[in-house]
Amino acid sequence: MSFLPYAVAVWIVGVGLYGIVTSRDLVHLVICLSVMQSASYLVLLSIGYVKDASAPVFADVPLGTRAVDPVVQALTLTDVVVGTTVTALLLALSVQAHKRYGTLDPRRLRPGRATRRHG
Amino acid sequence: MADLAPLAVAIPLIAAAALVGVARVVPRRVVDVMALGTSIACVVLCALVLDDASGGTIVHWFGGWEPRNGVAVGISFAIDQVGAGFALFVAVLFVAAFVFCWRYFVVIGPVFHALMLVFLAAMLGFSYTGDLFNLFVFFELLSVAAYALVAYDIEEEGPLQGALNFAVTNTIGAFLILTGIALLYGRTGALNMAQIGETLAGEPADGLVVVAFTLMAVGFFVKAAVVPFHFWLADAYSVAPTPVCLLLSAAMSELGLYAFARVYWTVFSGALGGDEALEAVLLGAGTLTALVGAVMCFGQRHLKRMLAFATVSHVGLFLIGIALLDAGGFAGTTLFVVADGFVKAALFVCVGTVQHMLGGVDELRLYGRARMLRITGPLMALLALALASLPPFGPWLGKAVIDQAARDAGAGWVAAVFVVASILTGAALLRATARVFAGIGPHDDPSIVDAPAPEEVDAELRYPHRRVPRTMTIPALALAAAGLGVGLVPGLRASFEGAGQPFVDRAGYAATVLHGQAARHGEALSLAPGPAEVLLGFATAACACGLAYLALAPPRPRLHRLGLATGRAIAWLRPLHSGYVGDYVTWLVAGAAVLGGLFAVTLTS
Amino acid sequence: MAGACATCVVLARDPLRQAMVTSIYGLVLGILFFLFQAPDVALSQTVVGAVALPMMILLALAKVRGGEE
Amino acid sequence: MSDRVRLTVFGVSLAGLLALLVWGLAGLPDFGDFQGAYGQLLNRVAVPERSTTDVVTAVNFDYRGFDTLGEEFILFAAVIGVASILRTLRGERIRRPDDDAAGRHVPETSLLVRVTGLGLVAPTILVGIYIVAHGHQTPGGGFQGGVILATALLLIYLSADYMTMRAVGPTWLIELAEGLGAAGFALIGVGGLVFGSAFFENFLGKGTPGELPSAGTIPLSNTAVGLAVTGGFVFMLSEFLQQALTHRRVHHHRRGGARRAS
Repeated sequence: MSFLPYAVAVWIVGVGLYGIVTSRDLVHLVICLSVMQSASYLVLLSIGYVKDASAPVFADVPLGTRAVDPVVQALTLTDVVVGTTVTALLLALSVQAHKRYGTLDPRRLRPGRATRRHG
Repeated sequence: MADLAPLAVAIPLIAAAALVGVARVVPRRVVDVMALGTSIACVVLCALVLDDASGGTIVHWFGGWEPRNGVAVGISFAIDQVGAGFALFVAVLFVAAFVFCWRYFVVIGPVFHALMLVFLAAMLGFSYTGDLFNLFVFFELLSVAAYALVAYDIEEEGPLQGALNFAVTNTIGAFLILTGIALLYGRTGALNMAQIGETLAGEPADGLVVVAFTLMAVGFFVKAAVVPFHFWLADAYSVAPTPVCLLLSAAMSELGLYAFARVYWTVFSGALGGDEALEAVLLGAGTLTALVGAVMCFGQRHLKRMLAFATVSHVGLFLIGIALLDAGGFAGTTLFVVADGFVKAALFVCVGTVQHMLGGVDELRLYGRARMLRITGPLMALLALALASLPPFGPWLGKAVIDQAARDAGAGWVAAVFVVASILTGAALLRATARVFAGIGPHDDPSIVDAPAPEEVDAELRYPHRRVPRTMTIPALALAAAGLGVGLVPGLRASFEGAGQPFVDRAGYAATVLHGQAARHGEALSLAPGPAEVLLGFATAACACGLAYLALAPPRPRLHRLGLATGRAIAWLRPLHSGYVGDYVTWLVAGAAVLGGLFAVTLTS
Repeated sequence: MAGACATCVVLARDPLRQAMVTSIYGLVLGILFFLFQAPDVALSQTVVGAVALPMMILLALAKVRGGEE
Repeated sequence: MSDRVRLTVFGVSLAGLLALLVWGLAGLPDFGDFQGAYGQLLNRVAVPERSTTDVVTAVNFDYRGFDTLGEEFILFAAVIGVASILRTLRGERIRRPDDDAAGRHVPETSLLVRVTGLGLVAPTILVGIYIVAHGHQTPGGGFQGGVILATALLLIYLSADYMTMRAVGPTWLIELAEGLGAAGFALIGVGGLVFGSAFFENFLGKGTPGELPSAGTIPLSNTAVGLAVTGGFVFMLSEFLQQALTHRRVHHHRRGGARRAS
């Protein structure tokens, strides 16, 4: 049980990278990138997990009970925001690239060779 | 006094937010003035912080959270001389960039200035921070601002595609860095660089430390564009608007290496130690980058792409300087980075002026049309010579110091790499300058293999200008003077050498950050370049002129075959820069695996 | 479970279907984070990953699909 | 290089990279028992010191507030990046979104959708505000609440149509909210410097844990971040919506007369 979350994270990294390299469609490529980002959330959170401990919110639970590590969650929160905003920026780029190149296949996006879509 | 540093980061951020808030109501000139004013304020702040840091590393704990019995609670800024110096260097570049884009853009919204200010703040924070995760946050902020700035000119095809490649590769790099940080946090339970360094210094380097080091090294190398990861740089830097190019090539790539050096010395030097095997691997990567960059640079006709590959080649040289893993080498590298950064920035300004006046950046197409630019031409020639390490100037001094440090560390052959890289890059630029400004040399050139630069039909550049606007020549001259002058001012070299020592000393850094006592440093080692270096400098510059002359000389049969030979030599390299992001990612993963393997073998044996 | 879901996201070639699968994947991740005793992160992942992101993907696709009339 | 070569190179190097990752991850203490001093210290110390019950928000906004400032400006930079990338191109004109464009027969949004949509708008806004305000007590906070508020505005689009959404959230208001929120958060940081001794010092009174007005500047930062995030996400979503609906590519010279069907 102890290595499963890390194994899953490593698998997701592999799948994400495979998706990026073989992707035919820019939007698909961006989504695979965000999938790979999510692997980093998994790694971060599984590092901070403490067995049978409560969440680090002490509204109802008395102070000092065993709690999961809060710093890791703060890092993951920041990482979620960063991952999402970069994905949004890349989506905007791909929409504009589609308008300019007429195609979303990264293979045919070559500098100086814009295929203007005719009619 | 230590409170100025966070202010230097916060002010541009607030200014950027304010700019966007009042975007609708404010005329363009006010936006320009505000942006320029903020960047000048930052220069002043950084200068104050620098002379405060020269006393010793300043530590500023955010939120007043002092470390409790050795455990760092809050985030800290740990500013030593090198960090503060770098921040000042970046701030000065920004002022030049803002002056340049005063007239460069005709129609422009406040968005550009806001992005530039965020970019400035990210770079300052990046060079100050002493906390690992904070380094990652600024790394990401730096990258997001850079993606948007590179893709600013959406009318053309290039910027969109360049920004996409840039964004995808750098996001993967950032992912690797974050995984490295997660590993370190898992092992040491700390995020502050000094504290991790302390806990790691004890036990020997096991699997986790090596892998964390590899991941972070690969992430920073992607940003700095070391060879297997450098493909995105040419696409991105050749299409970005000139004021952005100026910042990207003079500061952003160097920041990647600066971060690598800081992370290595503060976190890993305890555990990994400066053993020869690690040095060999880094030296190899640096040499490979320098040579590939230089060769590709010679085969370009698109001026900005040529400068982009010159940047790659010089990143290789910086990496060699750092790879010597000692204070002397590092002091030489900082001097070389600052001098070379100014020279490259000035070169980009010249190319920007040419683009602004003539609407194109293709060397063969611009043949002889730039004769009327009386100032930019000779200036560009002088800068190209300085790049080819003409003695009295800054870049030469930096190289000389690194050569000397390399000789002490027993890696004498490093000087040869420097010579070859400077010759090739210098010759390429001299050839381009001669052809564009003076119109000498044949119309076609066998050794140029790259595709012609797309003819830029651009809204801002359509109507011709009679004379070069002053706001373009001033930054060019100022940056050139700064770059060339760095070598001449004697006092400056001593201060750079003084800076090398504390940066490299991990124990002293940790003591200052965690426990607050000032660390004492040995005497600043003096690396005055001897007469041999001066000779070497002149020889390199002469060879560069020779090679440029060869490229421009009227095609005699023997010469022509030589040209064709070089053309073919470069030809096998060119298809690798295909522009398809799938290739780049494959190379990135391949490079990461190879580097990982090498580190694993060398560090644990 | 999360691993399997990630694989389907990558394998879904047609972007429209992929947007749907991403939304499910975001939800699965959100629930997984609850198991990890991380309510804050779970809430933000669910809200962002399952709602905002697919929304943007769909809009981007609408623009791209709409363009090819 | 050709596909075949690229795939094999990629396969081999991916295997190498993943092996490297596994080897690194193996070095970690195994899954359950994490004894990071930093985290445990915070768990014990945060509640009495910052009188907040949600330690994660305390870490996020106070102990490591500078990270959140960076994160906030990452969102800010991305939003204006999207705005600068998606601004109208030369060859395009913005026209009223004609949902029933020639090709697309959009059925009139049925009454049921319209009623439920409008019905849901009010509670979503309430939930959003609740989460932002109670960031330091219960899980959640500025960011999550902000996104929920952003989706509230989208509900308006679903139930009514694009133009009313535009009326409810005009661009300049959104931009102002975005700029204000981000600048506000940075100003709180600077305020910390002015009053307290260091940047992001928590200078307000702390109050008792559990009540609303407690934990000093954290609620303030929460609201600033909530404002910025709402502005940011609404702006981004409306940019994408604008792209999808109103931007029509007007092919003038290239298409030779056959103007796009309006």
